[in-house]
Amino acid sequence: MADEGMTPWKDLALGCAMTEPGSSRRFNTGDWRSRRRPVTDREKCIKCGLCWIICPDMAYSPDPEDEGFYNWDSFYCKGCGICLEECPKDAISWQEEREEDKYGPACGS
Amino acid sequence: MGRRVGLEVSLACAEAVGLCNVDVIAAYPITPQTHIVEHLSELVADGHLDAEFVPVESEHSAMSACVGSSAAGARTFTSTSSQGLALMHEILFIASALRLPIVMAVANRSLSGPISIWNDHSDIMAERDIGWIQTFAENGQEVVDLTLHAFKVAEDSRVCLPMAVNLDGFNLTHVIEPMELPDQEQVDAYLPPFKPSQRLDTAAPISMGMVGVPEVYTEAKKACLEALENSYPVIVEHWKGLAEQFGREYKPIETYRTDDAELLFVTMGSMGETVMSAVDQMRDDGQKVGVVRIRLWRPFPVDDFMNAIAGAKVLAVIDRALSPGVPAGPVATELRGMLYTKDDRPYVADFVCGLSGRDVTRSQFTEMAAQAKEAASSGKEMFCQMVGVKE
Amino acid sequence: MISAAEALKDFKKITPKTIPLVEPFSKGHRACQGCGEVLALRLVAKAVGMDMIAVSATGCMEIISSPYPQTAWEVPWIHVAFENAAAVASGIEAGRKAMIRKGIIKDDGAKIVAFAGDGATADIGLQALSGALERGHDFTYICLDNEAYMNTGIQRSSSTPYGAMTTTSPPGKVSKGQMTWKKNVPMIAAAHNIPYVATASPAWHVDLMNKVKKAVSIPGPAYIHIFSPCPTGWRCPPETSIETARKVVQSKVFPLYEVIDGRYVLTRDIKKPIPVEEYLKTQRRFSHLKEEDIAYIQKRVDGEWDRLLKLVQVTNEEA
Amino acid sequence: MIEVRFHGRGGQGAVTSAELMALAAIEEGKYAQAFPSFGPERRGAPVQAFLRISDEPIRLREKIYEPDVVLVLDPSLLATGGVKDGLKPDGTLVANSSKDVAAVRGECGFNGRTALVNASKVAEEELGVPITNTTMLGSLLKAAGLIDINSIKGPLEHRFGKIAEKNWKALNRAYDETVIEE
Repeated sequence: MADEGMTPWKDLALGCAMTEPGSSRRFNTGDWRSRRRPVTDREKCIKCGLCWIICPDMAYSPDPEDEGFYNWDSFYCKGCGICLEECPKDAISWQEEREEDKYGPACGS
Repeated sequence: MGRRVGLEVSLACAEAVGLCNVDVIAAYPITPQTHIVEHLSELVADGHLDAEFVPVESEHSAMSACVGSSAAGARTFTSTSSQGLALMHEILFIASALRLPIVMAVANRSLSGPISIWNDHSDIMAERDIGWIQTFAENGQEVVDLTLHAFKVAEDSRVCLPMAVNLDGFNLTHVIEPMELPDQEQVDAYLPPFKPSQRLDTAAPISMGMVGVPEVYTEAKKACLEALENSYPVIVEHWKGLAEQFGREYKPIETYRTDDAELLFVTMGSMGETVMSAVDQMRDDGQKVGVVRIRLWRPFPVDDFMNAIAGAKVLAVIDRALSPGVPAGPVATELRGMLYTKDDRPYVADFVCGLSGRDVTRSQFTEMAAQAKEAASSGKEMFCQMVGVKE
Repeated sequence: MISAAEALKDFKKITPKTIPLVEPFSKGHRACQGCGEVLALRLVAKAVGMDMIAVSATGCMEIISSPYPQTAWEVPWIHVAFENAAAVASGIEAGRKAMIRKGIIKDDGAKIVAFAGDGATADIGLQALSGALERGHDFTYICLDNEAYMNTGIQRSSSTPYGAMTTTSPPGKVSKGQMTWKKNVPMIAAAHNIPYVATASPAWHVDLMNKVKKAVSIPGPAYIHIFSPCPTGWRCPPETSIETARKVVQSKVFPLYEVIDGRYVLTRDIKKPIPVEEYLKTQRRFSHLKEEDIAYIQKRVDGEWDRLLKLVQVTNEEA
Repeated sequence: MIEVRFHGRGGQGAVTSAELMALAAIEEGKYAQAFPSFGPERRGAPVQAFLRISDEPIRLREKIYEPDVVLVLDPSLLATGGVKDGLKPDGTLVANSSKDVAAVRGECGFNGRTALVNASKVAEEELGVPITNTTMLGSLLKAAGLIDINSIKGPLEHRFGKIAEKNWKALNRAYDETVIEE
């Protein structure tokens, strides 16, 4: 029986608690996405931040290098399309998922 | 030093909980448990006990609030009976799985239906597998001592499990009798403040009650099972501590006149006292009989039990609950299972009696002994006998 | 205890420019694509901040946030069972209160927030909720209402709206789907005379966060009922969640209001409502409804709105 | 060991009587047990309470089937049957009644040692209410001894506070007025 990723009972925290907060950050939900990914055209973007605040999967986060813009994270985006739908300037559009991008570097920030 | 007082056992239980300086009591009224929580709410109302009394809207919420309170790191107590215990059912398993040292007094009472407010053990026998440590008291003094002991054991960092102290409804809860009530200094010396191993704390966030995916459920259960098994030495250790502090000795299995006894009654709870008196009479008549009293029910002290019954030819098990569809009551069923692999095992006769508070008298115990002996000598299997059924 | 109005005297509103950056509810959770409920949960968590102790009832949000060993919770969190989030929160509050009073722990100002779905709130947990509200514990209860038992596969609850198709309210020859009207839990909560009750929609995220911020800054119990679109259960495309959460308000089906110390305040007046049909038509759970059914629903919606306006009027006159 | 059965009506304080006696006995250093008949009986219904007093630890949880003493708080219970059940032939009946011994024996069918007092009258005069539970303890103490009369004072004060004195007086008057017929 495969026991990869399983925890020996003696190593479990008391009451099977999880003592590392936010451990789900290491969990890749980016591979729930199929075919396409949202891409922001920063020319059209007015830095309103709506994509960031209305994303159920927290796939957007403030760009530390370019203030006001938001970075998209392939590791978490499930591809629901809410950001496209809600962007007031239609600055976000779908782009076909490329094989080499799909399993790109895990952010897991 | 403690003081000798006459007190209703329920009030004594509440006084003991007060002496343990609990932080939270969440409880819902149900006969015959009510006097315990009434007195606790009095102690809180009068400022004798600095605690939050949460008057919840059901026993389900009582146990749920206890889980929350204990998870927050507070010393937590509740008390219930019968239907109330049954209503808590699903949360009882969660309390032990989360390893929360809640202490609960169970004023044992029959389960409906038909509805009955009187004493037997059907409520707690339906909760055998909840993963709690469970003890049974025989009299008021034991209720006091076992309550102190329960906090001490449950909160021990080697244990971290909830604990139920069983006391017979009415037969104990409503009886006024003498006992020694320890004073605060003695209790403080015995029971240190509760220092939880983990708690809901913004400074060190943890997630409690995670989904037990198939990859972890078995291991989570194994950990709880081991914890319950491993609580045994701690339970005994803290009884020893209790003896040192208060001068009263407790053992997982108590025996009475078992030396050279051929027949042993096996009892739990307050009925043990009547059985002892019956045994005295039978001994006067030259019968080799004795009593084995199960004080620690979970984890079951198998070795202590085997030692206690060594040499006996017949066990007359007094079951105070039914296990429908099985040829014995819950206690006898378990004992038969444990004895199966033992050489030289005694014959197990099983008597279900005292349901819904029906009195069981010394003369009835004498009859049971005779029946058990006869069955044993016939060698035939003896199915569970319901004592005193009117045909 | 001070009144909600008093507690809110110096209330500092969150604005689109001051939205908290913290994410007490983390990434990597396993909610469906386009889940409006997890978005609502995320917004609540941001508004409360890191000094939250969270309690979850069993349900979608609990399952998707805590499959061992991945927890999406950055704050202390506990899940016990389905029907008892309010009771568990009561216990945490009572325990902390006693321990703070006795000097066992220091008062870190942690806010206790219970999260539960509509089934856990309107059905199986209503008693525990009522008890906790009545007892006056200092906590906030968040109902994330996606209008059915989604975790178990879209069964109707008492919060499912009239006409909706679920797996246990299927439309058939003699049924139009759900044949009962949605239970009004916010008003049931308000009937407990608690200091603060509000309804919210993730389509107005700043409004939602401000309501949460108010709820946790008021002493005593607070209840917030959040409309939480479920694209999976409602049979609509995942990208439409916010749009649906907007239309439900614009059509007056789900009015946004607060009840502060018993005083009703409309937080979004709908001067030019869109027809109810506009709201219903994008969700296939309503696709079987006929014109007369929709007219029937429209009439009910208008009536309830008028009643709400009267409550606003009456309770403000009293004040 | 002495076993006593109390007969009263719900609300008349039969349980309190048994309780006070047990507490007083325990204060004397004796062993005692007091318990009610565990039932759903409400105000007015005939109820029973039980008392055991012993110099040795009491190891018995049976009900009391063959009492040494039966105490009846309410005269109307004498004729309703049950009063003499199990009462040992050499036991004692202690009853509240305005009637004479012959009449009481006729009513309840017990012909043994009988102690009578008109406790209703005493209680009415001393306490202003016809509640006879503390009053009858005077009669019980005179007829059966059991404990020193002064031992009851502490529990009485603890239980009744300001009105303990009145109850003490009623109890003493009943003690004095009790007539015992062997």
